[in-house]
Amino acid sequence: MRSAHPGEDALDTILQLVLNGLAVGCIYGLVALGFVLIYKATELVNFAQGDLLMLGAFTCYMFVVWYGVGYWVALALAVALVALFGAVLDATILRRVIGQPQFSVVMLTIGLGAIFRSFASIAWGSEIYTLPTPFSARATRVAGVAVSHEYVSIIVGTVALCAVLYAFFTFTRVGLAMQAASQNQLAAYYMGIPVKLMFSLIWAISAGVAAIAGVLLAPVSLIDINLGFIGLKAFAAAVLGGFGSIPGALVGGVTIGLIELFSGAYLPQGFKDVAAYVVLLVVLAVRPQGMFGAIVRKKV
Amino acid sequence: MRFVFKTSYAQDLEIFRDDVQRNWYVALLVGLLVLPLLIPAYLVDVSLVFIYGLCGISLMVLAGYTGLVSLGHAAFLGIGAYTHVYAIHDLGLPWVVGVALACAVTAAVGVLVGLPALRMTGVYLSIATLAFALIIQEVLTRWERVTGGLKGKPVDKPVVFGIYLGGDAAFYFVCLAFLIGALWLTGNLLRAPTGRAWVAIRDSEIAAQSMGVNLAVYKTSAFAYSAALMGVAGALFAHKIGFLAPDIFTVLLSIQFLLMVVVGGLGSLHGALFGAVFVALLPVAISQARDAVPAWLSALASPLGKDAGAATFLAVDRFVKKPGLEPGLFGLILVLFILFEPLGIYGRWRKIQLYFSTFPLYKRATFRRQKSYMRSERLR
Amino acid sequence: MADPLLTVTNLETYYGPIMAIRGISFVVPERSVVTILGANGAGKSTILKTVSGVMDPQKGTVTFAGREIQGMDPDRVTRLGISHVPEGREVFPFLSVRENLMMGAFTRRDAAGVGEDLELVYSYFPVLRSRAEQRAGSLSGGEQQMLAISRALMARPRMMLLDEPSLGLSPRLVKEIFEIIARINRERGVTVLLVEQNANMALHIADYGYVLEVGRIVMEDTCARLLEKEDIKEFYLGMKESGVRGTRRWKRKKTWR
Amino acid sequence: MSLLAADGLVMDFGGLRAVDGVSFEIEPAEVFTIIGPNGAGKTTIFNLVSRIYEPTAGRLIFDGEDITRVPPHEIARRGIARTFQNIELFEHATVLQNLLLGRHAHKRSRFVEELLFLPRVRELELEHREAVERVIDFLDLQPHRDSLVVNLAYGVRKVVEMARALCTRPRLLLLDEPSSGLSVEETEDMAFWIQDIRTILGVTVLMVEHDMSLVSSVSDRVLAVNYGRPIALGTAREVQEHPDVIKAYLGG
Repeated sequence: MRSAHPGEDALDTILQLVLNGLAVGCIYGLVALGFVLIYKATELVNFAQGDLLMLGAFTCYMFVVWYGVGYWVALALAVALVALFGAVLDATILRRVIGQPQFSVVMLTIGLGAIFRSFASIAWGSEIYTLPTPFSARATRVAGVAVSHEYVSIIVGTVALCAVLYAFFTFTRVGLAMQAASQNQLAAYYMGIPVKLMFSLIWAISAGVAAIAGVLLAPVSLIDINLGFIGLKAFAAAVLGGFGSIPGALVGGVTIGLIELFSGAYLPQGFKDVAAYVVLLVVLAVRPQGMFGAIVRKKV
Repeated sequence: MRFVFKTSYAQDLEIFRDDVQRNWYVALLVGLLVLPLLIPAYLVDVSLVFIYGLCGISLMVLAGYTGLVSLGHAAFLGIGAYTHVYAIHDLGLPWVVGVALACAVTAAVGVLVGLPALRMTGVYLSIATLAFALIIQEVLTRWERVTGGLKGKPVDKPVVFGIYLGGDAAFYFVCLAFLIGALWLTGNLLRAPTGRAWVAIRDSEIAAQSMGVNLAVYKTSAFAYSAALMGVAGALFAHKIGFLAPDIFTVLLSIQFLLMVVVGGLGSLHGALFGAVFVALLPVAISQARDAVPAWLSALASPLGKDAGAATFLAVDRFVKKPGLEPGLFGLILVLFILFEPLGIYGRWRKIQLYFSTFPLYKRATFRRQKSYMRSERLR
Repeated sequence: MADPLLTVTNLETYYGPIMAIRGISFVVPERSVVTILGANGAGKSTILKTVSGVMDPQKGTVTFAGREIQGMDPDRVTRLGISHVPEGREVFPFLSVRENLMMGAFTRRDAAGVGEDLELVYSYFPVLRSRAEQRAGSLSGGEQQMLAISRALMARPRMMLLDEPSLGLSPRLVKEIFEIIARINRERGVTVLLVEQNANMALHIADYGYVLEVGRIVMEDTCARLLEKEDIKEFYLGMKESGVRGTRRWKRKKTWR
Repeated sequence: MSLLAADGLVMDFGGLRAVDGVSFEIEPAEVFTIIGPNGAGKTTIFNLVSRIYEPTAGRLIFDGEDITRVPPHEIARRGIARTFQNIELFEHATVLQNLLLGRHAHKRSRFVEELLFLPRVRELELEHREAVERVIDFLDLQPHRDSLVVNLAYGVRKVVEMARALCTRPRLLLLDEPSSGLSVEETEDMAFWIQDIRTILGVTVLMVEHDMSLVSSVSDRVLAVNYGRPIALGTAREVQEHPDVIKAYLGG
């Protein structure tokens, strides 16, 4: 199809880039959301988040391809399993290090991530898999832009999930209690908040979100054991948005996604992978707390 | 328990606590000097321990003493390595000048990273250094004229003042000399006002500031000093591996350096060295074990039946040869350390020392962990 | 004396290798106010922390309403009806004042009662009402203290453990806070275990007092009688015979040592 | 000439005015106390003087020089030291290490000299050490010199923090609630220390305090504030008898 005006082509390209950028950005946002949830509730930075995502994607793949389970059931199963795994992880390991310096805990999650990757490579090998979904290879043309259903599923899923979680944290009793437990564990105990249960719950939710992100990402990217390295970009997204802010994670993710696609299209080769980080550094130099983060000074 | 009876304030300024401690270190040095005669086959590995020791000190200054956790230290190592190699190969400068340049350039980059990092804390700083490292890795890949890009860059053996120092033993002594030098310099800084200011920043920025510590100056100087050490380590590292490529200096290497600091024991130079020994020698131990473990297990299993031995051997052998195993093992060790010995190897070492020096009065309770409760660190 | 609500026997608690309390026994009768006096580092806060489950005792038992609670997780202890107001304003800094108060009522299900209690604490401390939507971290030290006490009240506890409620408060607020403590004890029958530096106030509202020195109880009596003792007067009330200590810097030895 | 003059200090936090036009002058070698209800802005005034906060308006003159825009780390060098309400010591360091940091404002050695630990650095370190030892003697901290701060009782920590401030050899010492959390006995000791600091060392003291017995026994002048505004200034007795102070602060 040829356009009547050359300008329209450029516009279509830009629109297409925006759409794709939004979709990629939403994935980053989802992973970032996982970081933010854990951080909000326990003030830990979970470097294993990307690897949980990888586990989620593999689990779903296993159900769909090996056992022939339907996509939606497999999705639910994968999310449930990974969420359960997150809770168990908290109950057995992470809970024991709470109260130790943040640095040690960060290192702990890095160690866990390495173990997960190692486990995945032993269990599933180093091949690359493709997850078939109901959205696969379908697209609708809207005003000259190919709207892939996969991308739509990603965007809709992400926005809905963010809204639900935001409401949960801001308006429900349990959500508030989680925030309380992160801000002052001792006082939370004094209020009768079952802090340990809260932490397991948040790990379950966050691992579940990672699994959803993994399943949504799987058709776009491919599944292999290094899928988790998307976590590095998601870090940039979370920090850009301001660690600890749920809308911040989404906005940060979308920003990174758009920057990445546009720099890939219009800048020389090599910029695609680093543009996001350059922007991150620039933003942090101006606003060290990220776009939506708040710095509260310690009272002295 | 040995108590040191002090008669002068000057005694508190010495690097060694007393003569006994100094003599132990002299003994250790003598041991290291004769080591090449004892295990000539492993000298290359021990040289790597020394180089990693430099990296450990570097990260210990920044993360352990100043409280600034960097996830991008491999980038400094890379910058040091490439600068050195570019200087001695492409520019034809003398070896010593190459090392000095590596040191100076990384220190300058350290200042550049340190400046925007001044206002950041905690996670933000770590992620910013991570971003920096990823950018540097891309630069190393793309700046082919200097770095050779993805094709890489071969590195000659070191020749210092016309003397060939590429032999295993010679290189071993070069690395040892640099390590001792770095330890001395760092020890000096840590017993001087600068070191105190660093530690103060780690413990309470606001109190440090009210005592007259200029946060900007000291955070930047910590970054610069740490980077400079990394630069020197990079120069030696280049010779150790003999070939530079951008994918050596990855985030995973940065994480290995952090692993060193944690496993060794945060907040002490001893810890940095213990960690270096651990991280540099663990792969050696793992590869030895890879060969040995299947045979042991099959020997154990063989009484069970005729084929049990052979079957076990094959199964175990296949398992240990899986490529993904080693990082997982590293991860497992890291997890176990943080769970059971958060003070690291050095912490364990101190406990053992205390046990024997107070024998038989050692109380288990001395190091028992109380229930501890986290409070938001966002209010710093 | 009424039945004991809280009984502590032979309690020993360590901070790492240091024995902070060394075999302490005491009882708190139902509906009474009991105070523990003692210098800094005597282990007063440790006693409260051990009772509320924040620290585990090495030895000894804590019995609350007929149940042994030593070593229990602190949230379960709170659910049994013990509300602990810790020393040093442990508020949730990023939650608003109102949300902090609602967290106090976390264990309760009766929305109407919670609403009533919210109004009640606002009437005790009107400043909290005017700051209801501010982040608790932005309150001044004294305001955070008021918030911490109010938050504990929101749980409608059977027993309150108060750790230095008057710390850092203006003289007027100190009076008010002690009046409030007396009121909740009188009107709602809340049992109070009070640890205070301000011995003068504590002894006037409490029924019974214990004096703690270096982890041991060295004296116990009704507050009326404690107020008459020479050592208490000199070391805890600062009442000197016509300002003796105003000029002298040596201290008389305490007679219980 | 007054040592410190605050001229029309104003401090806004978001929409809230915490300090609203406070002016006062502190004469050399006097003990000047600020009292007031909780949340009246006392600690904010402190943080303004020690330059942790940027004032919205107003000026600070210290010893004839305008310090309104001087960076916070420079304050110690000029001769102002402070303690904190909730004690900001380096908890995992010994008392001695804490006090040595107090000498940081007098650091004269350069980075390179320290790197090589030249004899000059050694001499300077010994000087610092002696200055610290004098403070240790002055405040009777000898038994605690090598103890970790975490292991010290609260009362001792208060004294250590004061000692660290004294190590900067200040001309103006800011004490934020020196008696809070102390027993009656320790508060009396604290009163003696403050008197000694004033009379023996000749250091001017500005303090915020709630314990009226301590306030009356050591203060030369007292300023009462409420809602960020001064309501009374005078001797401790005069201020305590002021009807507004009784109403807002002391209670009937």
